[in-house]
Amino acid sequence: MSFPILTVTAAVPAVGAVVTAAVPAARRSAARLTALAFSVATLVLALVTMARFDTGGARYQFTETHTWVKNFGLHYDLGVDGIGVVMVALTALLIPFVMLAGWHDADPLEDVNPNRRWRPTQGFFALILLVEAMVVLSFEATDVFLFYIFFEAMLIPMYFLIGGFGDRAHPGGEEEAARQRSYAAVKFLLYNLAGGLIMLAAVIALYAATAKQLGTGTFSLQEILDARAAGRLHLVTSTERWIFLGFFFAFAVKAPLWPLHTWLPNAMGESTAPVAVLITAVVDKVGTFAMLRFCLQLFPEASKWATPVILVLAVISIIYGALLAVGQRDIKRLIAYASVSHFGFIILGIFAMTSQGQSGATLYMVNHGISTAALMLVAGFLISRRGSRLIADFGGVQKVAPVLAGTFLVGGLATLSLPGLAPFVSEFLVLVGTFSRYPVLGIIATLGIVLAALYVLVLYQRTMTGPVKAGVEGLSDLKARELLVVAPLIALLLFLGVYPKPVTDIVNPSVGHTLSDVHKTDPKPALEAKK
Amino acid sequence: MSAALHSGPVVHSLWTTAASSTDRFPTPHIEYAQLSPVLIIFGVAMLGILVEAFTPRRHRYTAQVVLAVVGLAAAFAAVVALAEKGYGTTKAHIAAMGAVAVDGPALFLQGTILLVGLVAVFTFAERRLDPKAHGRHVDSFAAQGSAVPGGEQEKAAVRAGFTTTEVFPLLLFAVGGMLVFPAANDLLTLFVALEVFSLPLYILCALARRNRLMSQESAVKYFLLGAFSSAFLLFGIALLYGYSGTVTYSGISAVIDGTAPTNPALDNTTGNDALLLIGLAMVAVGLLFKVGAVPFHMWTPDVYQGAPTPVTGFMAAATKVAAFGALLRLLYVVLPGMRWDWRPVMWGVAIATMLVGAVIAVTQTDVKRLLAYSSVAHAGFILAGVIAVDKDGVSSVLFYLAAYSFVTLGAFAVVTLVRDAGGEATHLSRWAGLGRRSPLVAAVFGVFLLAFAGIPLTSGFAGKFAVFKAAAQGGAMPLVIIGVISSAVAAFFYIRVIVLMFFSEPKPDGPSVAVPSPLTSMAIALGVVVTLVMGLAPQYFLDLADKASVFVR
Amino acid sequence: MDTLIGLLVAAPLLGAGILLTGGRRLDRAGHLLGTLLALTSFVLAAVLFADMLGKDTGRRTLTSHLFTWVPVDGFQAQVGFQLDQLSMTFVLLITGVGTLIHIYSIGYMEHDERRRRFFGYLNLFLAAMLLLVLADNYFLLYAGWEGVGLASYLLIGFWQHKPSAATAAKKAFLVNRVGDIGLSVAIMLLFTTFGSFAFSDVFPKVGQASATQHATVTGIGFMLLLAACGKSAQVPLQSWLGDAMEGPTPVSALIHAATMVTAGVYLITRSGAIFNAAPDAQTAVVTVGAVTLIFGAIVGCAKDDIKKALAGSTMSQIGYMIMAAGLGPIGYVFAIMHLVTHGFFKAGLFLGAGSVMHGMNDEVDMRKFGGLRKYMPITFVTFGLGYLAIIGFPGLSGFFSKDKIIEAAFAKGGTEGWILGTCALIGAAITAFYMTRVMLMTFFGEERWKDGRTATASPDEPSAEPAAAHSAHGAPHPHESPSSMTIPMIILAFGSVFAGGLFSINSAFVKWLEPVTGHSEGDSPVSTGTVTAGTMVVLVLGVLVAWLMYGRRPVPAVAPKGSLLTRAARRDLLQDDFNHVVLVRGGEHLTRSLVYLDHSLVDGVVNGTAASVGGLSGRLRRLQNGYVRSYAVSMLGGTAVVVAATLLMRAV
Amino acid sequence: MNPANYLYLAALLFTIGAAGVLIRRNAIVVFMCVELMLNACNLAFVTFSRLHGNLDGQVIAFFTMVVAAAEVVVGLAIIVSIYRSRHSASVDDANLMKL
Repeated sequence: MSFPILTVTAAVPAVGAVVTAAVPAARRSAARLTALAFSVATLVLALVTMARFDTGGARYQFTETHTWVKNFGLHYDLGVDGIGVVMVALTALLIPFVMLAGWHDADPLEDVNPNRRWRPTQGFFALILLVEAMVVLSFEATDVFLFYIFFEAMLIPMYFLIGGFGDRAHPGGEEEAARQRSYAAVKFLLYNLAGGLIMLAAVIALYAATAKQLGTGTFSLQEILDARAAGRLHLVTSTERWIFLGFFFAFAVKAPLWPLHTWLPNAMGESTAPVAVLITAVVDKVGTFAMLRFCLQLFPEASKWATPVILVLAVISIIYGALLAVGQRDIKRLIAYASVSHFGFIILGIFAMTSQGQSGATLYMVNHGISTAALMLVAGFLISRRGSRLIADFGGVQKVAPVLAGTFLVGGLATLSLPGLAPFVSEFLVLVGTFSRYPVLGIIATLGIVLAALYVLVLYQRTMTGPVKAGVEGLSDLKARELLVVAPLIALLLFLGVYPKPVTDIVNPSVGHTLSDVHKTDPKPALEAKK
Repeated sequence: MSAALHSGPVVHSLWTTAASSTDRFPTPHIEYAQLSPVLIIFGVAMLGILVEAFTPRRHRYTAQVVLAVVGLAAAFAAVVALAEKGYGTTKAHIAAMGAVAVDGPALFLQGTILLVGLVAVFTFAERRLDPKAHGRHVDSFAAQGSAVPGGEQEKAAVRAGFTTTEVFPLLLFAVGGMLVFPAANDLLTLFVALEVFSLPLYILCALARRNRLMSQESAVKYFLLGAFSSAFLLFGIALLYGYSGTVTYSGISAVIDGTAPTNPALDNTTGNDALLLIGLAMVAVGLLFKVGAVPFHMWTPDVYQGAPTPVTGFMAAATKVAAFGALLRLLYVVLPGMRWDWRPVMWGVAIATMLVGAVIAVTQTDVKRLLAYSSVAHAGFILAGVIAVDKDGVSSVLFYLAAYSFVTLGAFAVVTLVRDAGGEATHLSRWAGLGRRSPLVAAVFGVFLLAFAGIPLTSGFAGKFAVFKAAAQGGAMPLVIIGVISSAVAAFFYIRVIVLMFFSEPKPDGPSVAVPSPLTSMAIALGVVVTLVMGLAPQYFLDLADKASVFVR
Repeated sequence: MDTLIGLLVAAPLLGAGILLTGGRRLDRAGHLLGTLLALTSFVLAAVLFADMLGKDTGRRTLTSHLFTWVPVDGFQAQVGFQLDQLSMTFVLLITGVGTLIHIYSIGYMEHDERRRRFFGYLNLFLAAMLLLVLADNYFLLYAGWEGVGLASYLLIGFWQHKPSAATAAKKAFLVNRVGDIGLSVAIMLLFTTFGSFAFSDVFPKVGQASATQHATVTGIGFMLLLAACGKSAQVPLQSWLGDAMEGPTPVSALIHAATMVTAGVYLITRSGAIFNAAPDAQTAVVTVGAVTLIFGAIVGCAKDDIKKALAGSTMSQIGYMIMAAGLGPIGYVFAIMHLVTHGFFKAGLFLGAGSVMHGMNDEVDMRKFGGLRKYMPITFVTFGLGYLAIIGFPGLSGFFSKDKIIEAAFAKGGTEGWILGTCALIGAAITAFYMTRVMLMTFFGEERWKDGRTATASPDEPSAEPAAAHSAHGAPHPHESPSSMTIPMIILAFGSVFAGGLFSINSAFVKWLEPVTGHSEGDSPVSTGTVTAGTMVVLVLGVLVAWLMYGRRPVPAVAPKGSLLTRAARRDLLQDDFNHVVLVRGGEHLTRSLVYLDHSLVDGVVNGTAASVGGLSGRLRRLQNGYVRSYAVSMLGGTAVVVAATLLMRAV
Repeated sequence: MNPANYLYLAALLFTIGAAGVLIRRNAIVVFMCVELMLNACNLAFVTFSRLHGNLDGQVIAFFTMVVAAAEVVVGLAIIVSIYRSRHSASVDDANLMKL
């Protein structure tokens, strides 16, 4: 029995959550530091895992297997393939920055403190750690049911983060903010819960199917795959499709895919910037990741059957999201819609079923995580300074806060995937991967890059350039803590933009496995094909 | 004789039969040991009555509480002992001349009911929540049930420090009836048990200290409708008896399967399936009423709201357990041969129950009514499990009942804590910002709500999953999907309460949270613990339910 | 040697990095550092050039592979450089002109508090541009391609507080992005066709590819053309160049005249193999080129803003190059040759214009100039030489390069040849006209700036041209620019005078480039002599007309209404208005309606469901009316239903 | 005698009882109707008992009476108490809790 590093990676933040929550109300900074320490520890563990991951080795590594609830066929099976290990690393990487960025977000305004035991700061950081733990576990789970459990459970802390620690800068004033906030939180929860429950039905159906054919129902990915390989398990086409749809629906809500995206702008708009980052950069990735991990592996045929529709929806997301981003008046909502567009790219890459597409998609998950974090966090700093989210309230910021403007621009350029910055590589890979099998869709998706440029540059122009607007004069430039948040992210964007090899090397083999799951191989270049 | 012969096909002359069967009344042989739980409870209940009669008023409270706790504990011990001896599995058999079954389901449910009763006693005995009256701690029951609300007599009673300690014996009688109900192995026992646990409940409902009018109203409603339903049950029994000439489960099922020794009378009656079908339907109605299934659910919200909250908690938990036990036994032991007749109907009822319960709850404004409707919805989920006519179905239902009853008790116990000048503040608007006022209580209630909503890592989820799994394997996938949809709807109102508690600013004149005595605290704590344990490590309980999921025939 | 190639790019990149992240402490030395690094890479270039000349023609190509950028199965994107004669030409031009303009900027930006950042951007541009021309595969080229786009965006919008500048920058980037679609799609096509996008893999195979899937190759050609149009401001993507003049003048000189805008020409020449295999694509190229050279020229005639006039001319000159490149082997060499010469004289002209503006409080309206030759002699001379060069005055560089192109156009042969040739000639005529116009309006005629009109282009926009900072508004008093500005002008003037002649001495340039681009003499229906003569004629005509219009009679200080064509030309032949109406307005409407749709429909469905559940709940709730007897009714009814159902089940 | 007739009678009584529960307002009367239903059941039991020639039915009838008596006790207690507090035994007046 080797050292259960995966469990530990998840356990550290979980424990951290408890510890942080236990810190006395008065000792806020202590709570912050504790939480930060735990998240950094997690990061270290994640990096160790990544370093020790043998790209040439087995598909799933560091595996742990225990039966949890026999009657439910539920196992505590953990294991990471290249994709999983990268996603875990991403999560662990972003959380410390999220915390640093949200350092004071949860401090109680004075006088709204009816109870000594009321300690929002502790709660805020504890919840973040809790989310981290659950996200990490859902990236590590190799048991469908286990995954489902954390996939669902993570909604609750997320929900409290959105509803409990919303953005205080709301055009409609304080109580309007409260109203919008709880609306957003409830919408987030119900939307995802609905998705999850549909998935639950599918999960149960899967159990029934396996139980019928294998005698005992199981959710262990390994067992199912082996059984199928051995021909002992064969889902009826219609059943497989229904179950697939159940799964995909849940993931599509989480991802989010058009037309199931409408919760995201609310959630990201009303929550504080760090939480918004948590949503779009970390939690939503679970959806796309799960498509790659579960939809394709468990239901190869159904996946292929559904591919055309999904691709079309993905392309719609890309264009639609971008267009709506152009039309937004609210900085955070704009970024949210931009994310919708980017998730379109990710899903496109996944279901293009080519190695470029899927490696690109995985890489995209990472890069989008980092770039959105950079952009959104800087936007958050900006918003908290001005006390408004409306683009119209800004103008000429670069004059008063050049560094802030500069970082914002870099974040924006990453978002429009400029070569040299990380997202470019992944976006191009996705496009090539798509193009090589679906040229038309590929070209339509390519239009997205123009629109991306449009919404980013318009945002930058309206907020940063031009004469200094009233109310902007006083804005201070980035503080040391804030630079500490942004600088590493930007550095990372540059590094991955120039040298993504470390990531791709880990991801490629796993993508190869996934592709072989769906019995797909990359299309040959036309010339070879002709020969 | 000749008259008898030509009038109607076969009518026996009682004299001859009576004469021919003087040996029809053998000395009844009762397995006291195996019935010990029931006997203990009833014995203790009797003692309780005597205590009421003969001990001075100031000692009664202590005496009754101790007595009840001891009795319930002893009974539970007895159940465990029986289970240990293997009466749940290998030695399962029918005791007391075929009147009562001692088998897995019976013992499991009896154990659950006894624990629920025990916790209920704690909540009954709580006397720290209400402000002192004339220097004395008071519990949540009327000083004198018979006194006119707000009248001179009541004032006098309060001044004299009267307390209705009868509630404890009543509780015990109810528990006793509930113990017998799921174990009943003939229709007569079923009926009697039903009445035995119903009547005390009717009285208990009427005994609230605050809002006595509502309390009495709830009692009347409950009583009239209960009696009405039991009339249906009884008529159903009559018809079944008419069909099969016997009231023992085994006998009836034998007749249905056609394995029974036939005689002319039987040939005559069994020729007419209407008797059987209508009888079956009406008996089912009687049970569905107790379960609170749509369209027989309408008493639930009113009664739950009006009854004293501890009683509500007890009813909500224990009655459901007992009634579902009886329903299971009826459907699995008496009517397995008939499943093609009753299953579709049950489908309909289950669907209606799930949806109506969830949907109506969405617009509720009173916590207790909200919980009432949620209990309706949950009844629907459980029915989904009942419909899967196999071992899994049984075990999943048993598990669900156990999980659900403790969440319910806990939830209602929390409701008793949130109070303002007028007693419990049950209107949802009063709960705004509770999370700020007293995070702990709010968090606990939040846990219960999440369990109700079936969020993973809570017992609610495990139960829901078990039941749906059973249903799916029983080929009732549509039911599962509808169940899933209605849980999505249900999630909405649970979440609404959470939003209210945590995300809305506390009202200045908001209710205060009373600090309970260890009794209620224990009840709540137990609820939380069970919720989490059954959510995180349900395997043990699932095995238990699995072992206990075989009915004796 | 080949390691130097990396350094070539690294030097300015380093500069950019340091200057942009260095912070205020670099403010004093920043510009020097930037210039130094630009110079460094020029020196490196010179060294490499010398080395290359040393080798014999066959083995001149240097390659250096740094590392694998994106390795995913078939898709292997390398970071590798390829330095051949073509690249070398560009490298020299870029670093050379680049360095000069760095020096020029030292003086020009002296009073701008963000000078450090300006030099950072310039260095960034150099790096990207060098990357573009040195890349050994299309993917890396794409990186450079977008890189220069970014640099140009940053520099056009350098005075961000001027809304006009910010808008212009955005516009430039967006239009270029449209072009970039072309490039990226081209890369995808290359990948799906050849399984690679490295020059060395693709070009050899093009032949067989065009045999099997001709359409694809043509498609690639078209996509590359689209890209070229974007970057080189060719019709229909030319609209950004005029606005790009919002940027500081050195920027206009370096990026929007000498180097970046010629990237399209580079792309097409570099992809010669592909275009040779796709005649249809070539036709498209020459068409675009011909149209643009006329278009740009016409626009150039109408503009009163000196920089915009020059911008129009740039467009038109690049039109020549593109056309030449479209002619195939006949034209590649001359395209590049004209590119280089144009690099010299156009840069010179812009710097001249900058110098004029410097001395005129940043006035850009030529109608407010006049008679400046006395006040700023050096500027006058250098500008004049540049002028002569561009109109193709015999003996100056413009003459040789442009003349060759016109010949090549005719040499294309057939009606096509005639059409193109004619276009080229007309273009030449118009060029002569508008350049003379500029010359006359600026340096000759009476001094229209005397009557104290305020100098700011438009009062509402705070002009941030550094000169404005120190010179009080009101009547300007023209003066010669500091030496840091004049010296580069002089050097460039030399270039614009002698470069062409140098190249043509026993057609050295042709020999130099032939190994890369290939070269073939077409069969011209008309002799070179005739062509030259024709060119001369149209040249004289153009100058004459211009003199008649602007030299003889005084120029009105306020622009006359002008003919329909004039007015159209002032507005870029309404092309912008078209964009505005169709794209901008249309886009706004589209987005607005989508936002509405998203809220009302997509979200509406969700909220609607919730609402309807609520409504249903409210309605069902009424059944719970509190009357025992109604409950009893429901029970009885329920029982009836259950009983009936049970019986029914048996019946069916 | 034909047992069927007794059954018809029983059914009729049961229905009358049920109808009474639905239409009468006075709680006492409603309750009496319930009792009527129970007695209808008794009649049915006895009839079947006779039909099948075993005594179970008759025994059950006795049980039913006892239960009914018990119900009367509880029921009347409750009804009387509510009557005292409201001065009305009409079930329609007890309408505090609804919706």
